[in-house]
Amino acid sequence: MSANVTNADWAAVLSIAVLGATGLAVLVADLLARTFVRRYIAIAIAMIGIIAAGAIVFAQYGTHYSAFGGAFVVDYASVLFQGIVLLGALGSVILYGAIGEERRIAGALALMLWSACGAMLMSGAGNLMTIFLGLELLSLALYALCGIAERAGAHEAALKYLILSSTATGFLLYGMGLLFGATGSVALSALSNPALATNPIFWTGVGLFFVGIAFKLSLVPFHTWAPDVYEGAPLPVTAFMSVATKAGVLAVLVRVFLWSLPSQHVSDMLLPMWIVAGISMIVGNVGMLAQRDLKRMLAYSGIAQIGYILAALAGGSAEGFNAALYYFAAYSFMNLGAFAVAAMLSGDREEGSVIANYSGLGYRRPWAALAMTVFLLAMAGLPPTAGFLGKVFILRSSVETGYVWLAALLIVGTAISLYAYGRIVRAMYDRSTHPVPAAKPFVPLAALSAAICAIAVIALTFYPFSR
Amino acid sequence: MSVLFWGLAVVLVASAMWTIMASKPVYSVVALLANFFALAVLYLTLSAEFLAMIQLIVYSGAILVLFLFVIAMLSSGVASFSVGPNRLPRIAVPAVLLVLIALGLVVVGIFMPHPAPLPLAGAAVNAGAVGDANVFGSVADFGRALFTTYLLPFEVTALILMVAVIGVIVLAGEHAPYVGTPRRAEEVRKSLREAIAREGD
Amino acid sequence: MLVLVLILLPLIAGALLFLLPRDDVAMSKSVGAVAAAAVLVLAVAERGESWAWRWFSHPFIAEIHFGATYLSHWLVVLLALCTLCAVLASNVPRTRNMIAALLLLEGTMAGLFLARDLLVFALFWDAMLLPVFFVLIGWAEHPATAWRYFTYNFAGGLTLLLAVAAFGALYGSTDVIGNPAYHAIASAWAPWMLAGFAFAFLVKTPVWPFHTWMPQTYEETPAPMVAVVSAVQSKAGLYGFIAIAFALFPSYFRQEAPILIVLAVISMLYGALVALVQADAKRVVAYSSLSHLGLIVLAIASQNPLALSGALVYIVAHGLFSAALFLVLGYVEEREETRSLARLGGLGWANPRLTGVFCITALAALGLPGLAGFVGELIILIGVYQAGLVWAAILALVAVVLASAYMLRLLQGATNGAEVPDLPVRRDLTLLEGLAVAPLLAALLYFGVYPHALLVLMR
Amino acid sequence: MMLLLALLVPLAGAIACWALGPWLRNLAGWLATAAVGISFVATLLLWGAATQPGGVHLALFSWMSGFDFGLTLDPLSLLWALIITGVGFLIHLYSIGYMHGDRAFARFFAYMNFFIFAMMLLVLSDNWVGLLVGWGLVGLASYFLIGFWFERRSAVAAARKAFILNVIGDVGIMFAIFLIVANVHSIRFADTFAASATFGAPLLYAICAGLFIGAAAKSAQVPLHTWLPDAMEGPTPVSALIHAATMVTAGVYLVARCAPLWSHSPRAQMLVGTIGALTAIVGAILGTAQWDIKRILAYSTMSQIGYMIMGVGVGAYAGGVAHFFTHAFFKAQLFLASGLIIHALHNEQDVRKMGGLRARTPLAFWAILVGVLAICGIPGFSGFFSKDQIIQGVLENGHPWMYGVGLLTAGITAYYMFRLFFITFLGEYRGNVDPAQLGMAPEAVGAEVAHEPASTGSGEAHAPAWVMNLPVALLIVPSVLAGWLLFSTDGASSPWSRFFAAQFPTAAQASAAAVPEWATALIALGVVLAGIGVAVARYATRSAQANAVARLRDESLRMPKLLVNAFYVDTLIDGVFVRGARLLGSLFGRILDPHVIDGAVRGVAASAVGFGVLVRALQSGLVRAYALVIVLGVGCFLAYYVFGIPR
Amino acid sequence: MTPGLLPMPLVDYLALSAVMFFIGVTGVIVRRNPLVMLMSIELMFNAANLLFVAYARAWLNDAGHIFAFLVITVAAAEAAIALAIVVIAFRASKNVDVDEASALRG
Repeated sequence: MSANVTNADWAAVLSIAVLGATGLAVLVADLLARTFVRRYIAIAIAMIGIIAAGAIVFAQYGTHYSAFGGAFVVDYASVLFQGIVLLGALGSVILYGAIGEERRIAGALALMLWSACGAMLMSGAGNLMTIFLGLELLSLALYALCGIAERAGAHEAALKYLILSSTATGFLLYGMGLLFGATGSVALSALSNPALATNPIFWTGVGLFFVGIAFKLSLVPFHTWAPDVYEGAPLPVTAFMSVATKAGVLAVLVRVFLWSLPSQHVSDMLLPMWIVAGISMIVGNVGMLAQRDLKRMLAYSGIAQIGYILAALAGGSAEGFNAALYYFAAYSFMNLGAFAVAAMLSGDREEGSVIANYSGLGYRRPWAALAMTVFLLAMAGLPPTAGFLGKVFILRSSVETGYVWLAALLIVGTAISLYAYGRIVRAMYDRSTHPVPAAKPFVPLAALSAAICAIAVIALTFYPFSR
Repeated sequence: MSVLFWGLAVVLVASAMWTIMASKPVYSVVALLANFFALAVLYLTLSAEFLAMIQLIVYSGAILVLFLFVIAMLSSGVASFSVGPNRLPRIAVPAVLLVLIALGLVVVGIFMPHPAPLPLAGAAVNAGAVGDANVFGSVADFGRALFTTYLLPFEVTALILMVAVIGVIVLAGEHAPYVGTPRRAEEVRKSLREAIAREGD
Repeated sequence: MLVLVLILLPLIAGALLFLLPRDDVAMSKSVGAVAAAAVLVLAVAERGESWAWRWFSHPFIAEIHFGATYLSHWLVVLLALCTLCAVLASNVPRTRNMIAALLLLEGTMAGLFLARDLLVFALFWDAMLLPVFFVLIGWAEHPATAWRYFTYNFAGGLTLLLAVAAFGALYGSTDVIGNPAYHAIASAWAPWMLAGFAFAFLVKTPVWPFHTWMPQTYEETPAPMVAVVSAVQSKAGLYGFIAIAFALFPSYFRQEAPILIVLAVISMLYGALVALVQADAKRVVAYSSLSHLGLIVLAIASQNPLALSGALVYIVAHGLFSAALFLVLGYVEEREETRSLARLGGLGWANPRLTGVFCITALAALGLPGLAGFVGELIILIGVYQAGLVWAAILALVAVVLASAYMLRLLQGATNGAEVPDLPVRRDLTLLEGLAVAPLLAALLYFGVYPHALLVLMR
Repeated sequence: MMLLLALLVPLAGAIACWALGPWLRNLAGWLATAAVGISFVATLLLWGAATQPGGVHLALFSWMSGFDFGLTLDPLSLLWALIITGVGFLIHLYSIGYMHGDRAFARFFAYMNFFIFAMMLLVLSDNWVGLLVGWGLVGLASYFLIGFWFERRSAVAAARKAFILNVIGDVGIMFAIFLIVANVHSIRFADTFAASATFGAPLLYAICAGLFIGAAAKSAQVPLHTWLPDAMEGPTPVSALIHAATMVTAGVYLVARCAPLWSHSPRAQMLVGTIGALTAIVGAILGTAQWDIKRILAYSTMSQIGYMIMGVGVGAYAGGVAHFFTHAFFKAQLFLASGLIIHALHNEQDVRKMGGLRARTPLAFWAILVGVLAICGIPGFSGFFSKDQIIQGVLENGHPWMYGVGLLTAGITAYYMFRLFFITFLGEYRGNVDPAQLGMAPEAVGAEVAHEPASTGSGEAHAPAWVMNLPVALLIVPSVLAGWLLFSTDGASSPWSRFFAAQFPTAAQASAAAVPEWATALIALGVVLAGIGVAVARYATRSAQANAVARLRDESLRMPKLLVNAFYVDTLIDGVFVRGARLLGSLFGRILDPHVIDGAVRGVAASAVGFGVLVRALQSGLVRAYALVIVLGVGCFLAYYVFGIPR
Repeated sequence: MTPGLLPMPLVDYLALSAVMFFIGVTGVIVRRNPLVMLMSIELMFNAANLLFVAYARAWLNDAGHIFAFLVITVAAAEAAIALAIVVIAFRASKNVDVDEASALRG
């Protein structure tokens, strides 16, 4: 029981520590800084911290070990998911820097960084405790971040998120309790004991655990919070939520459900997950059809896209995992990019999240419109974007593992979604609409971020991970 | 022993019911306090002495006080909170039904035959006198585990608490006059001067 | 490398065109024409080189692999020719954007025809919808048309994608178009994959009953774009049938061919009959396309070598005359400001040159002997007859008769009748406009007399 | 090379006239005429070579194996080529005068030349596809020429009708070509005929039937004849060229060309002969009921072509072809002469408004007289020889009822041709009589007003009169004399039969004639004279001439409806096929397409949108509702996980 | 009490905790006062904690204790943030009622 903590253990979580420390540094620097450079210093420190953490993470690429007695695992999956978390954090930090309130910038950035710490912790979580703590770290910071704007909508979003998420965490926790009871251990490795397959406590625990996971991934029917929260939360926070949260939770899902459960019953145990994934594809895409708010629409879009990603994971093949990872990376870029464009158009009242404000954008801000078009087309899965290739990979993996019905649902859902995404594209290039008053002046960081995302979305098509 | 358990169980369930049914939040707090106390006693019977203490100190001492504070802040003491129209009127019946079904399912799962837990082989613990080292559930044992095997989770709680602190500051700090930029500072000063001038009238 | 240039040149030129001044029509037109002409020259000069670049090898092998087969060579030449003509004939508001869209369409479609990899094929399949979609957004009378075009075709693209993914999953590589090693695939999944491919191709072609997106699209797309769309984009489905559905799954294709034959015959007759009563000139041509393409589908479904040879001739011929028809209808619409057959009339006196061009084009469309359409029809029908489908051949002949009825209705309705006296001066075909159609007509005539070049193939 | 020249010079002329029309002005007519003349001379120069065994053959190019193209000139095609270019030349010459001052003078000649080219292609091709190309192009040229005055609704409709019926014919030939190519793997006539003996009877019958649909459509055989009378909407020279001398006889050419096929298929012969006979008599009967001079001639053409088809159909090839030969001259002459009248009367075509024209148009009088005599088969005139040869040939080939029909038709022909002649030239000029008094329908009067917008109002000088008169005069000569080529004392060695010695299969039953040739001639003459007698009695007696106006009015009003409406064939075709197709098209295009098929598509889209609205409605914004949904989900999951355990 | 053995049968603890847990769930759904909802959530957490402690005793594995400790800590942090959110959400509102917060919908 008295395992010694070594340097290697600390090295495993060094990136998280760096990020956490960066959060502190932002706060401290904010206190010390002269007033009018606060924004720049906060962003600069946050970005440097994230990039440093990223460097540390990717230095671990190719290694595989567990630290803290199995509480934290460094492997291929943890590195990649942490990378995506950091990407999401970077993008959101940039967006917050571009449009966030100046007076709260340090606090918000610090919370965002710590939230990212939680997601990174989940990415490498090797036991139930780490999962729980990572999730709570992530969620607590997000509760605060949602309510950070001085708008009734933001407060409402924070409240809804708080109550629903806490409830879901309660289910998750209870499930963990049952899992602990069934296995006698908190380590994920204990879950793979084949003797557990006939233990009803274990099954019930898995079920409740999954409720918590599905809630965070906003799978139908646990999705109801997502549209409201996405709409109400400040734009950069929504961007962060849509990427980083999902990255952490997906990592948990992969690690727990796909790699740890007793192998002979894994397909039985996961069937409900694939079913809700299928339903999510349809409901998410259908839900987009009549939206007027971009963030809300992207929430539904996220519901559907997580369904796609789960379709790739269904069957649990290695190729499916790669496909999911690829699609998720692509999804991150296109989502962040879309939010970046929205940020470019936003003034004090987040005009960029109102779809009506996009009409005629193709003539007012052609480059922004072009970038937005790329992102929307990528979400719809049109070439030459990574969304296209991602869908191919997902379809391929579903077909290979026999989940053709998921592939078929994906096709149906995609066809529906085209209508919703195309609506915005059409509005942007429609000239018969009234002009919209100009938003805030050009925000270079957001524009840069949008450009990078657009390039990434296209480049990923031609340079997928597996050349 | 079973008398104690069943007594505690009755208290737990009753206080929990009271918590969710009390018409005034303050009563809920009191009921919850009772619940926590009963739970702490139950922990003691399960040789979790440190946890029992923590349960009392943190939950009853910190969290419930926080609740009371907020209740006081949002209402005038023990008066019931004002509510708006019930927008989801007849939720109680289906909700309780659903919950009962879910509960029933869990209970069914619990009572299904399943292998009984066994002590871990080689677990170097013995459950004996309360309070000694090397005794299961003792404070020393707990502390050692916390600082060795479970160091990482423990460290993370630090971060979580920091998030809580900073989060609350960021959330609640919005009405404090905050001097962001020189221009903003000037605005604030100006508004303050005007306010003082009005007061003076 | 040449094939790559064939694809990239128009794409880059199209993108660069957006950098030119918006209102300088002459400049954008000349730049566009030079680019399109260069592509045409390259397309003709292209001699079956191929170019490949490993895209990824996990989870299956996909190569960005381009190369022309006999069929695709001709399709690309047709594409280049039609695009050049369409660029020359562009005379719409916001000409620069239209020309750019035309070039982008050319690039994506060249990519489609030259793709040797199923995934690349699927990629360009969806990509080629975009230029048309944007043109429809910008120019169509009802935005709903853009939707309908896009959603409908994209739905087809999705089943195609599913089939490609399944193919990749089962065979480990999608670099299979024109690769004899992958011919005659047999597997329990093959019928499903075939169904996925076929749905996409049926929608794109289109074949009854998946055609309802087409009349509206053709009606509302501006003339230059619709010329290319109807001439070449509709061939993507036919190309797919030949190069993918037929080549990869011959036995299943044979099994399912009767369905295709029935649909093709219905398309032929249905399109012809509906064309007979349309009031809008472009819709007449749209439904005539349904009818004509049904004939090609019939040829492909009959799997007779002679019919397939004829199909190539007819593919080229249909491309030429439908492009020319739409361009001419564009000219007519521009002058008369209407497409309604009830209001058109009497062009013959005011615009003899336009009428002449219109006349030749319409005659080619109705399969006049001596023009390319006739050659295709004849050879296809001989092949179809040889394949034993006597009833289909006879019904096709009925469609031929109907074709002359609706084409003459269109031609005479627009050009004949009394001169309308109270209209403003209507200028006749200008030199540039004539030049834009002349290559198409010349090619129709050439292949009508001597289609040797199109027929030496397909052994 | 000469052959190619003969073929392509008219094409070149057509292109030149079309492209350079605005610059050529009146020169276009001369250019076109010269082109046809060159073609004629070139053909004539090939006479010697063509009459050698095998004829002249010129291989051109090949589409692919089995699809070899070439030109050939053997006696049969030589005959046609000479008629086409020779008569064509005269008609071109005539047109220079007739079309003078037309707005589209050059275009007219472009079409005319194009027509000659197409016709030459038709007869010179050595293969089915070439023939079909020519066939189609002839149809096209006729479409252009019939609809030449395209501002007139009736002309446009007539042109369309002609074209579509011709396409039906093309399609028939295409059908035959499938059968042939699928079995012979070659499109050449020679290969086909060589292999024809191996065809089974049903196949051969199908091929012949397909070919005959083509022939029937082009040669206006019942029931595909309805375009021919309407085709008189074209200018008169067009009527002369297309509907007399050349185009309509293409069917005869085709049947004659395919003699090897027909001779192996008695059923096909029966079919063709029957249709031919039917056409002959139907045309003749309808000819008696017409008032438009050109329509009378049109029905007579139809009737005469029926003769030819009957002849070549049953195996009397030489007779049928001979009748084509003589008919070309006298019918062209009749048309051109009637054109003179029409020209002189400023576009009046109704015979009721003529009368007493002998003095006004003496040349027309003589020309029409000769033509009428020739067509009636008065001994010594060309028609006598050829018609008798057909009638006799039919009998020799064992079809006595056709023999009877032929004779009867000859009598009716004599009646209505003389009727035409008498009404036109005898009595008083009725041009100034009120149309109503003549029994003319008022709408017909209105329609005539818009007629032939051509030559009036032109400020230019008139073309010399001789360009119109000379061709008419020249045609009189062969009209009278051409028949003598067929005459021989021994009945078999006429120049004609020597010319075609190698062309046609010898009829097996040729000798089994029940009636000798001289007897046939006498019977025919008797019938013809009877017909003439009736005509004389009705129109030429003194009293008839005196009461001409009243008589014509009576006749107009009492004309049986059946004949006025041409046995309702047109009505039937229009009602069944045209309306039927339109109805189906409307049904598909207005109901099935937008509502059923597209309705299904839109229904799918609408249901997606409806589902979206539902999802929105469920998203009520109430936290407790969301929590309830979550618990619902939890319940579902637990139900699965608690009861899903493997046991 | 021998090591590994509980004072009572394990299922009794489990059933007690399940009942508590679902009382908490009910509270979240049926109550409209956000503070009571939060208290209900605390009940859920405590039910889970009971589970951990009972199982820790049953397995003689102190991980359950640690977990419960962590849950208590997290609950404290969460309560702090939650109450802050409730305060800001309802400070401007006349009623303290989650049904008031339903502007975001659709």
